[in-house]
Amino acid sequence: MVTMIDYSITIVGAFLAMCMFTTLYGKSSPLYALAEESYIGFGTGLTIVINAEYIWRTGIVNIMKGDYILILALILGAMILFRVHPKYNYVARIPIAIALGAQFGLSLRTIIFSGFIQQITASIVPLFGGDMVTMLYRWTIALSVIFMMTFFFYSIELTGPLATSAKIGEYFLYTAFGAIFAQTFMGRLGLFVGFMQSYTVPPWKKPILLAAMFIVFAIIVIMDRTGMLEKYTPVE
Amino acid sequence: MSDNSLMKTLATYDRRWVYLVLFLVVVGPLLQPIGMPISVSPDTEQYYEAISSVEEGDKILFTLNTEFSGYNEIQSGIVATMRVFIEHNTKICVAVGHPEATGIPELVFKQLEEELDANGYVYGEDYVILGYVMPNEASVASMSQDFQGAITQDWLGRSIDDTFLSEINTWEDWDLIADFTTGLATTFLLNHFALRGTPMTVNCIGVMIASQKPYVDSGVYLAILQSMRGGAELEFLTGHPGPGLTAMDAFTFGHYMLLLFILAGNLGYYGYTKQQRGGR
Amino acid sequence: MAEILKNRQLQIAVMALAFLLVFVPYFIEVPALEAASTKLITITAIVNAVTLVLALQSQIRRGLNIVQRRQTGWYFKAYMIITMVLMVVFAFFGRETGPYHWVMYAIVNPLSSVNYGILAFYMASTAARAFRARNTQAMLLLTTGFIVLLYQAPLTGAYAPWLEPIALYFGDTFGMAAGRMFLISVTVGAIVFGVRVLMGKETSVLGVGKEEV
Amino acid sequence: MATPLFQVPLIAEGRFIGLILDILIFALVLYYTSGDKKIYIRRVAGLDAIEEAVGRAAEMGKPVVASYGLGGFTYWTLAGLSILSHVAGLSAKTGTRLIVPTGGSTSSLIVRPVAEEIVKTAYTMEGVPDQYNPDDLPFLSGQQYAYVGGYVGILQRTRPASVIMTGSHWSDAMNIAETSNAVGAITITSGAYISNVAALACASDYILIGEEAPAAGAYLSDDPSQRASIRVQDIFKWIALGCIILGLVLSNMGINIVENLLST
Repeated sequence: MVTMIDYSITIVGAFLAMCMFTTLYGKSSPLYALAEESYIGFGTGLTIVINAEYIWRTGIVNIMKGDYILILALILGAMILFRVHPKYNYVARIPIAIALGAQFGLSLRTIIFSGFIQQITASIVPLFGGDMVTMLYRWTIALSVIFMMTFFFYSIELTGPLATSAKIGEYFLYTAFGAIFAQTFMGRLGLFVGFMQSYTVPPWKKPILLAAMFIVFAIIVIMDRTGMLEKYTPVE
Repeated sequence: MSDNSLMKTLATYDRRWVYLVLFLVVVGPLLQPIGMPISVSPDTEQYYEAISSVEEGDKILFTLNTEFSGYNEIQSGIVATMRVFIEHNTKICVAVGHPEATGIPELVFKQLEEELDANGYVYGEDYVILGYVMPNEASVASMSQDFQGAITQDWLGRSIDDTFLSEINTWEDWDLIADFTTGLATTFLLNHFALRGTPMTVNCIGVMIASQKPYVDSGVYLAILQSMRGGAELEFLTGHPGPGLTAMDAFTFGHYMLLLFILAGNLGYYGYTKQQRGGR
Repeated sequence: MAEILKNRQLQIAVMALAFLLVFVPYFIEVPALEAASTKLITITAIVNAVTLVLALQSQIRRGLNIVQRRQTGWYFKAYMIITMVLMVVFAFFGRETGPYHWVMYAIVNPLSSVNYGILAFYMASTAARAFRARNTQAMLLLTTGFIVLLYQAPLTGAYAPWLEPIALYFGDTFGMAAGRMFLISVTVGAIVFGVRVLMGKETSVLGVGKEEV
Repeated sequence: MATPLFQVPLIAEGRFIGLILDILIFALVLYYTSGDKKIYIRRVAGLDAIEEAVGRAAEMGKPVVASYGLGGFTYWTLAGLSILSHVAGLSAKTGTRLIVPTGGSTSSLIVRPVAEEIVKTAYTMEGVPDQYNPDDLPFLSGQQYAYVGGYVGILQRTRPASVIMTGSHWSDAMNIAETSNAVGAITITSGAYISNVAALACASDYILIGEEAPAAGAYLSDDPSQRASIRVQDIFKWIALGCIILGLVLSNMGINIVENLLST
């Protein structure tokens, strides 16, 4: 049973989505501005809701339960608001320093393992034995890692064998870029196809999609031809 | 049109043509599917084997680690996998790893109403939806060690005491984790469940394949389903054509179109640009 | 008081202390330290959430400036501010149903999906423009890119299964190696950079270049 | 599977070598920044491009758009801020309008005041504090794709001469790079993850691959400490290379000492 709410969601969604797609036309337009500001407006609203809820649930509720150390969070939060005060803005530096230090500690404590040690151990594999394909794979990976690494030395002049190695590394890198680009394209195409499909399945949505496409495209072309695009597009 | 002006066109055409053609080749087949043949990759066969070896009464943790945009890409895999689980009469617990995803279970079960009825599924007895319970690593860790301590309610605030979830205590009590992901809490599930020994399968978006595949090779995951294409192949294997298969025409056309544009661009480059620059 | 708070050394000391409180318990197992570090992380998360007020102040001020000046398209900014307020109001009526739910499905989800899915277009036009055999590097990129793209089209898979091992080879070897190398070099860079900030060498980050400007 | 060689009391299992490596980095940075050591830095192609890009904008009388990403205080964000500081200085000097889109995620909220301070300071240092306009650092919500929508809109409306996009941009980077290219701006980007880098390498005029972005800062400034950090990074790459080669040779001879040591 398709309700009025389903219809309204599909109609508004399809129309705004097509407005957003008008960015591909290469010129900004009032329709794009409508979609953009809708998203920024509601998106900011969403950010407010999520953050307020977080402060309430993690901060206030726990303070009321007796976790008084969290009052410090509110004090620091209040201090950071001094940022906008022309005279006392230096008060905000302390909470920023604390946040910076803590977030840094959090990100730096694990990356030496996941990004360095584990990557080295994963590179150490048996190079002999197993079938031909496995061996080909392993040799290619091992050699690629080694050659690519030399391409990323910055503080020595690359001459002699090192220069050759760096050159080979660069070639390997571009070979990799081709494959990665293609994989990424498939992923993005999947997102686009999947999104369009959410407006073709179930079939009652198809006419709405077609209508939205046609109307938005027509408006853009007409506005462009008549010079209205420049006139009504917001200036920054 | 002389040879040179054709080459010039190929070298310097407006990029909006690419946009327009891509839009049309994707939307066309979606509106009017053709049903071109596809092949099933070994990865998908392995995945199908893994999910269809579940038995009646097995307890399955079905995790949706995706935002809404990612759901569009992997929904065929989600629905097809869920159908297999329902047909095997398993107990299913759905948990999500993003606030946006709380609306997704509703969409999935809506598409499977027939199967739910046919197998006599009752909410609470046979399946439970938990909602946004995996915001960070700490929460996933506690789910794996003390499920009853970490989770007390379903997504609408009803107690889970009278459901099959009351039998779950640690990571050992799950028979399978089926993860559907754009990233998010998958690493946490990996650390706290799969690496300890809970069987786990993954269906990820295209961009994640490169980073997730090594875990299948090392035996941490039972199997991996790749992006929308894997979903389509799974639909084919389960014999329930759905959105994934319909999308494959658009997928094929999208790829071929890009290949044609690349070829045209290179023709233009050699036939025009390079000559203009004096063969530099 | 003011002089103390303005002191740059104090700032660096506070930052280093916060850093150590989070960093050290990961390596040295002392439960009390671990608890303190978790608490500090929670506190910074709350402080971060409060910072939203600053961003909002700036966003609303900018919007109102445009509205007041009656700049072309000012009504869009007015609309933006109204939708922002509306969303907050909607949240009070519950989130599983009602207007909040409607906005999520009719506006936020489609628009987020468009901006994500539109990447397919950008990737396509980039490839059409940049995949040109200008030199050896570009030639290699073009070749592997072409092969993998060809393989990924489902129809090709059905008629040319021999392409599969070749395409997989490129992705699973060179692609994997590049990812690994990238990770190693980035990791070291990140740690070195962190050390520099903690030593107070990275003057740009704490906000003020020269003292008390 | 690798087994740890030994267990150090008090230190969590399997984390000893990591701690040692971290301490080693700290010590090396300290060593190279003390005293007056001349360190050679290889020229990175994208570097001068930044000055050129701002110069071009000044000539054309068009704005520069620069962004530092949408992450929290991560490595990428800091590298982005460091480049932003340089760009802001150049813009102030040449009287070019600088637009810095901000926001994009909840965790980036705390970065925003720092970015404001950086830009403001740069203008003050060049003696033109009155040219600093806080409205040119628009906040585009805490949602990634709303931020991108706004960013793309700004690019299309202002048609800047140059776009310098560094820091932690994720999948949104391609929206920005390709739109920027379409509006005819010089596009300088830096990639924070590998799927992005491949695409950005094709889409931008100049790309700072991986840690080239922070290396850019080192090259542009004559700051000895920045050069020192590049040297330390190279040393660690040598360590990684050495471990991989040694490990490959030894483990294929049946000796697993390198893996075991690393897992200690």
